[in-house]
Amino acid sequence: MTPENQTTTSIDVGKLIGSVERFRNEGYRLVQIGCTKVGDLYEINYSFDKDYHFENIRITITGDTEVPSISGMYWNSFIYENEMHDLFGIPVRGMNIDFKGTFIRTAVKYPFSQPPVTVTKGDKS
Amino acid sequence: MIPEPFVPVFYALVYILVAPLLGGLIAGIDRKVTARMQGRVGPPLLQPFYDVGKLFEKENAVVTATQNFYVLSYVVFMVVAGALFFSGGDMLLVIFAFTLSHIFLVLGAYASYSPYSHVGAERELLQIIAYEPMIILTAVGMYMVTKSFFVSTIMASAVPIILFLPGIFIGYLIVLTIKLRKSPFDLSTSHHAHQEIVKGVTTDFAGPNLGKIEIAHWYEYVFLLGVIWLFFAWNPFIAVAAILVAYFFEILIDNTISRVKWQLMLRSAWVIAGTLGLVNLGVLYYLRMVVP
Amino acid sequence: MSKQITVPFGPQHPVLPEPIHLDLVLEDETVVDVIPSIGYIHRGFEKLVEKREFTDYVYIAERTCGICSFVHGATYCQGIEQIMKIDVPERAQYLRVIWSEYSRLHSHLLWLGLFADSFGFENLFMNAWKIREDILDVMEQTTGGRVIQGSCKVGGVRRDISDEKLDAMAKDLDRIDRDMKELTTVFLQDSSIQHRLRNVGVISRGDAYHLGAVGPTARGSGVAIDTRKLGYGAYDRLNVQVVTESCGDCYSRCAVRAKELFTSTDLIRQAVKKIPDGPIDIKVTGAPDGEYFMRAEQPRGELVHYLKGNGTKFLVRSRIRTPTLTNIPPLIKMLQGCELADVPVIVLSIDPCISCTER
Amino acid sequence: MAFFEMVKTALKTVVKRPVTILYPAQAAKKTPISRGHVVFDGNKCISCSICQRKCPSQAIVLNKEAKSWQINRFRCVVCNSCVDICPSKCLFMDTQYTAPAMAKGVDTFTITYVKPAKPE
Amino acid sequence: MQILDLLLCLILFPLIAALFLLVVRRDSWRSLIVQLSAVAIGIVSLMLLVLGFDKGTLLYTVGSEPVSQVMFFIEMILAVFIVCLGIKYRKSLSVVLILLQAGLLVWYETNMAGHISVGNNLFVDQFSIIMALIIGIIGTLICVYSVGYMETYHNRHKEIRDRRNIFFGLLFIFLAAMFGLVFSNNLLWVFFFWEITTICSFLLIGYSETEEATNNSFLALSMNLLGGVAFMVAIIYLAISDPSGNLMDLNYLLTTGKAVALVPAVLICFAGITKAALMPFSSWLVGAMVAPTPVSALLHSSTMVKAGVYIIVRFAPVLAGTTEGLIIALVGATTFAFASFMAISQSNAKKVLAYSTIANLGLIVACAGVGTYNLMWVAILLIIFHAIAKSLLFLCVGTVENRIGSRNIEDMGGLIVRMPKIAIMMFIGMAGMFLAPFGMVISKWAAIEAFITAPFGLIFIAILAFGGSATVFFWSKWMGKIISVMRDQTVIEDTVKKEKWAVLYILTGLVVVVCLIFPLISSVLIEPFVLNIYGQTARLAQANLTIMIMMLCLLMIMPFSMLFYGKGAQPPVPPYMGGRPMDDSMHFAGSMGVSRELVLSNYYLEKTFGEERLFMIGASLCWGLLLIAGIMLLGVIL
Amino acid sequence: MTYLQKSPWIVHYNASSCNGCDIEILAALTPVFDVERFGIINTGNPKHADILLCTGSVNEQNKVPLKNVYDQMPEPKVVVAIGICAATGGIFRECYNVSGGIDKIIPVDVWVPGCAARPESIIDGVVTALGILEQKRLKMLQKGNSDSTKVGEA
Repeated sequence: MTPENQTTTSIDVGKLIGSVERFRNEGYRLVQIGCTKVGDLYEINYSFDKDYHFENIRITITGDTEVPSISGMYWNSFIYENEMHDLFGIPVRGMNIDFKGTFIRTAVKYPFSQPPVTVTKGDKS
Repeated sequence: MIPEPFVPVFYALVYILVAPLLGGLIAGIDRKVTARMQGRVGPPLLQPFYDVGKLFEKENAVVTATQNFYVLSYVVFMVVAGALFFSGGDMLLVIFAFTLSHIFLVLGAYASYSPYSHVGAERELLQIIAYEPMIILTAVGMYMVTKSFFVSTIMASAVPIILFLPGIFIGYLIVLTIKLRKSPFDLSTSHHAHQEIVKGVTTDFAGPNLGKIEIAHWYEYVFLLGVIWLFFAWNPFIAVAAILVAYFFEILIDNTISRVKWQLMLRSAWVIAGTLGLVNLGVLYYLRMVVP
Repeated sequence: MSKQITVPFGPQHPVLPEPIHLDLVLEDETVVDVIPSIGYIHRGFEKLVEKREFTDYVYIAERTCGICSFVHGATYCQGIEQIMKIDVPERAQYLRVIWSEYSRLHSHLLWLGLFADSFGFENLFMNAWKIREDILDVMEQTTGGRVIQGSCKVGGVRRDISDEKLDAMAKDLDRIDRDMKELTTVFLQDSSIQHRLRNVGVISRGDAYHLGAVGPTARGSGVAIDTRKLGYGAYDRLNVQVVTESCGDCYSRCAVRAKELFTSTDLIRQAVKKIPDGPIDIKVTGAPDGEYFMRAEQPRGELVHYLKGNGTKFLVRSRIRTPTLTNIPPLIKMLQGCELADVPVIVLSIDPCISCTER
Repeated sequence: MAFFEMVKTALKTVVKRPVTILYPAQAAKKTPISRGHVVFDGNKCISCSICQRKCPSQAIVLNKEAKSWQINRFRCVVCNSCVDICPSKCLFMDTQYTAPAMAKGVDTFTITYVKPAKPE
Repeated sequence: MQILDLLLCLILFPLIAALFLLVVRRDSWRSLIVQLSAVAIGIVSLMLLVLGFDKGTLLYTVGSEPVSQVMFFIEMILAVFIVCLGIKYRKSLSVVLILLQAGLLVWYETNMAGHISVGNNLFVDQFSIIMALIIGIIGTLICVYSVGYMETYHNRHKEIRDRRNIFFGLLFIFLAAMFGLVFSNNLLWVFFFWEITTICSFLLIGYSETEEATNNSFLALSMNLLGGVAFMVAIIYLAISDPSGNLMDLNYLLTTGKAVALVPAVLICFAGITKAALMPFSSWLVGAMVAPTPVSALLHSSTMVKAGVYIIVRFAPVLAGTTEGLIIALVGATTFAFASFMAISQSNAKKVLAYSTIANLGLIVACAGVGTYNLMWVAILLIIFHAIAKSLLFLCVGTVENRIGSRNIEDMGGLIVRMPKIAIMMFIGMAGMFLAPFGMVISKWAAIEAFITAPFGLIFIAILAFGGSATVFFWSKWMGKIISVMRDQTVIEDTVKKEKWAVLYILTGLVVVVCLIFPLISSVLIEPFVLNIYGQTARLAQANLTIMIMMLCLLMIMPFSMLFYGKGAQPPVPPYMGGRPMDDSMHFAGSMGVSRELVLSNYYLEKTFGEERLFMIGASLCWGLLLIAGIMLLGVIL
Repeated sequence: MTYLQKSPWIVHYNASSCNGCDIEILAALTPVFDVERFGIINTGNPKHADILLCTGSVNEQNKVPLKNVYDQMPEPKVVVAIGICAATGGIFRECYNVSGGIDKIIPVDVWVPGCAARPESIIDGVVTALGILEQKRLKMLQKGNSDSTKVGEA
């Protein structure tokens, strides 16, 4: 099995739109937007692909930083951005379709911004 | 044996009593054959009776109490239509009573003010307008051959009607598919899980009301197959065989065609069946009227 | 008052075994507006990585979805193996391919059946599922499970298939091929089906690509994305044929899947021919430290498992981006202006798997 | 384009025997390695509780003091993990699936393993 | 009392009432006058029935010269009036047509009228009696209803000038003209009354004085004037053919040979087609729906448009068996089918009623055009049943409109909860229009049985079958709308006035009763009339009648089953909403966390049954047919 | 044996299951298992159904629809929980969005274990449910009778 060549470029939030625009112009498709909580910071990965060429850009932000939506370039990004908002509580600005927190309704608010949940639910029998 | 004026009444009574049994049995055979076509064992032969028995054991949950009235009217007028037919009444009157009963079913669906029933009702109406002209043309065709709209006269006719009305017969089979609620025309409701609009017209009927609808269907089956009989009335054996073949054909169609959309249904029933019927009648008309 | 009808489509609706939720606004039978909503199956198990050792998480990854269970397990394992630089034995890689392709057969047959049902062709549904049982039998005979196989683990596979069994499987495929041929002919040829599928839910090549369509949804529009071409597992040693269709309608998507059935059986035959002898797993020591985006081709398209470890037994993050999630935006585009009767057909044409999507 | 592509198949199926397995009159489909339910052999269990730790759905509770081994079959995902991991091979997978029940319960087994006396 | 006195009374009494109404401005007086005159006219029409039903055709001589002079004078004044209005509103077409018509009239008066004198200016037969009953009972009921309606109307529409004195005056003048029209034996008189109805209709359509109303009124005027011109040409043709003027005697014209009557028959039928708003002239009737609803009920469904078909039915024996007749019948049949189809795409209740009216008028003309004895019988049946059911529906819609402020069918959802009594009346009215065993279906049935033996009947049966099924569609979906049970509604029909209720009750009763006693009506009025003309007549088979009456009784018993279900039943459950909960205010949990309102509307299938497209097709077909008829006519004349 | 037991119609609701049990329910309808032998029809409409087959661990958003579907079924009705997720939440028990078992929302009559539950197992479960269905019917009849006598007295 040959491992895939994956590059990840870290950039500043301010440069996000510009970088995404470049990908869009070069004809990349948006593979995913994913968020990871590392310590107190959040890493957001924007993954793009063109002809099996996989590119990542990453922004690292604090939980209350507002992230601009890339739905201007990629119409389908709303699905990831809403998810990011509902699971991590990251505010996203200017989504084309904004579910306003009803995309995924969870019992715990912003579950992925919480520390590991320790309560064990289910029957005790 | 029976005094002359009571013969029609006798036939009507026989229909009222026997038709549900026969209809249920037909439905049972239908399900069995369908299952075999799908490589399954299928339900017991008497399953439709179990189903209806079950439905009457259930709670009568209604969205509005007026549903009861519409469903009852549906059954009653379906019985009236069938009884009129089998007692030898006027075909056109039978057709009007038949339409009346269906309108009640549609109204029952409308009454519940639910999206799925509503869409089902609209589609049922589309089906009604699709099949009605063809059924009227069938009656007209019968008239042109036998010079009577009365089922009793048509029944007694020694003429092999089918030979004069092949186009009408095929057209009738097309609309029969609509009426038997079989694919490709099972738009408004169907027996199995209906993928587009849940159960369409019957979505919001439950328990005994649904059971009544089912019984009305049985009455309807017998009536509709009775019309096939008329085409072959001169020979009862051929008539029975024709009904069996036609019904098997309907089951086969049901199993080998996808559901169509309403536009195509309307087109099939109006353009294809209508043209078949009209051309047939036109030729007949020409032969009878113009060439004496 | 406008002549509109609001139809609450789902969460409970007979067309799909899964809860999907659409608000349809109709004018007559034409859909003028469709507003989707998801979240009925969101369990949030990605967060369980914080509590399960990375070797045990595979049991959860497998249960992401009951249809493509094996692919999820395998993708997860491969991702971990990439981070940890584990060299998985050849035989295990081939076995993973074989099971993946059986999964694809099972998934596509299941889909063909459901799809047939969505346009009211019950007999075809029954037939497709009848053939699918043969595939499931093979699955059960080789892994012990019908739908949740559980035969993948980090570092290899948990079960071997004997060579005799492999030969028997390959031989059996001929019969299955024949049955599938009969089945797919109906899908591809029957005019009543064409009436329901042609020019329904059309999405252009450009839209499909830019809206992020993957898998058969993209390939139906002529976008030749097939992650198997990346050559993960043993795919780099097999000849993977990418099936594409150009129309971008439901028929094309159906055709892609119907034809992929045969590429799958072909791949299985190739793998059976090439599979080497040897061990099926390797002992895993240590813990993953690093991250990787593992991409694999699920029956529904490109699947991405993002895994990030920090050197402990517990991963920091597992994120599963499933093909259905990324196929939802194209779906929304497809549904605009269709007819009510087409809604189930179009929704099913992307082969939605909501439980994957929402995790 | 063709009409009635399905007719041939449908008619063929009518005359053929149905493929249905008449369960429960006929036996269920099963293979020798089908995962049905976990069987516990109390005679072999060395109370190491690895199975409990490795169970992904925490269906197994082993109590060393009470010498009991409990499995909640309504939690067990029959993943075979415990069977694979068991060092004393006291667990194995039966092919018969757990029967439906009207109440959820826990199956408790006693551990009867006696540590063999050290040969001295 | 002599029958002649009754006739004169029927013509003159409304005229006198009209004069009073024009002057009186107090509501209570007006109401009183309207109600008293209604009762009086009703009684006199019934007396006419009692005295005249068994007399066959009676001819009466009334001093012709002075009356004719007066009529000519009035017509000239009206022409000047129209010309003025036409210039004021810049409607050149109307001006041209009225000038043309007036010119023809003047030319006729100066060149021919001198040696023409018709002895028997008035006549009465069973058909006239039927028409008189429709005018005298249904027409006056509508007038009574109008009093209350117009009061509410003006309360709701403050912007419209209150000219109720003129309104009621016109209504009664119109009644007088209608009576005159059905009793006149002198074609010139018929023409005079014909013109009066046209102008009444014109003025009443324009009542609200809005731009739309004015435009539509002129549209109606132009089209009717076109018919008037044709009528005038027919008169002149007759005058030229027989300078003695014997042919002006309608009864004489109809009973003498076809040869001479055919040309005027076709011309007058053309006039009838314009008046009955058949295609291609249907647009004026649809446009006329801007008028206050009682006007639509009175003029544009139950009486005035019936004048158009009345005259065609009169000429049916002349048309029977001719190609021209067949063409006119085809125009009617085409109109029936296309108007029925177009009604499917309409959501405006009055437009649906308008199209349904056009369709049924088309059907009547189809029957009359083919003109065999049994079709004549059917045509008259249709006239009766349609007048009753349709006026009931119009009045119901009017009442509903005044309560809910909309005439859109989509706003009538849940009417059964909000206005239960009106909803049930509408239900019965609609059932009367398309369900067995009510009147219209009886007629359609009879039509099928009659067409089947008629020449080229197959074409008409096919059109009837397809058009008829469209009728089922648009009526049922409307019916479904009003009977759907919505939960959050309150009853709002308490404010409806007593006299309005009375009118509605009577009309509802009539729908049912006329259906029950129609065998009687048929045997007393229609069959003798048809027998008199053709020497044979049609009737439904006795067995069928029994069954139909049984069905009707069954239908009336069925609602009592509701009582049985009422007690001990569980409370209703919410409808199936795909697993989403719905609250009592008809809102359900929608996407994006919003609460969405459940909205249901009917199908209108605009793409298939769209008004514009179908009108284009239907109108071109009918123009084509009329053109052929015109060419054939020229052939006959030359 | 009443009609109720000969004609149990089912409705299936997926309350956040992984699909495994759901496709096995569907598989039970297909030729190899063919539950229509027992008169079972998948109605897809709670108003027509007698048995609710429920799968999945019930997440936050599914509680209301599940309850709604259950409420819309006319009496007598039974609930069969399919799969271990439906019983206890199974492997997802600890997830933040999972309620853990159908019985947290609606009363359950029969539990069918398995991950995924096999079609045979589902058939067994439905057959078990039939007995309960009959009991419930009798109970309903008794209640109905007592209700009607009350009405009579009043």
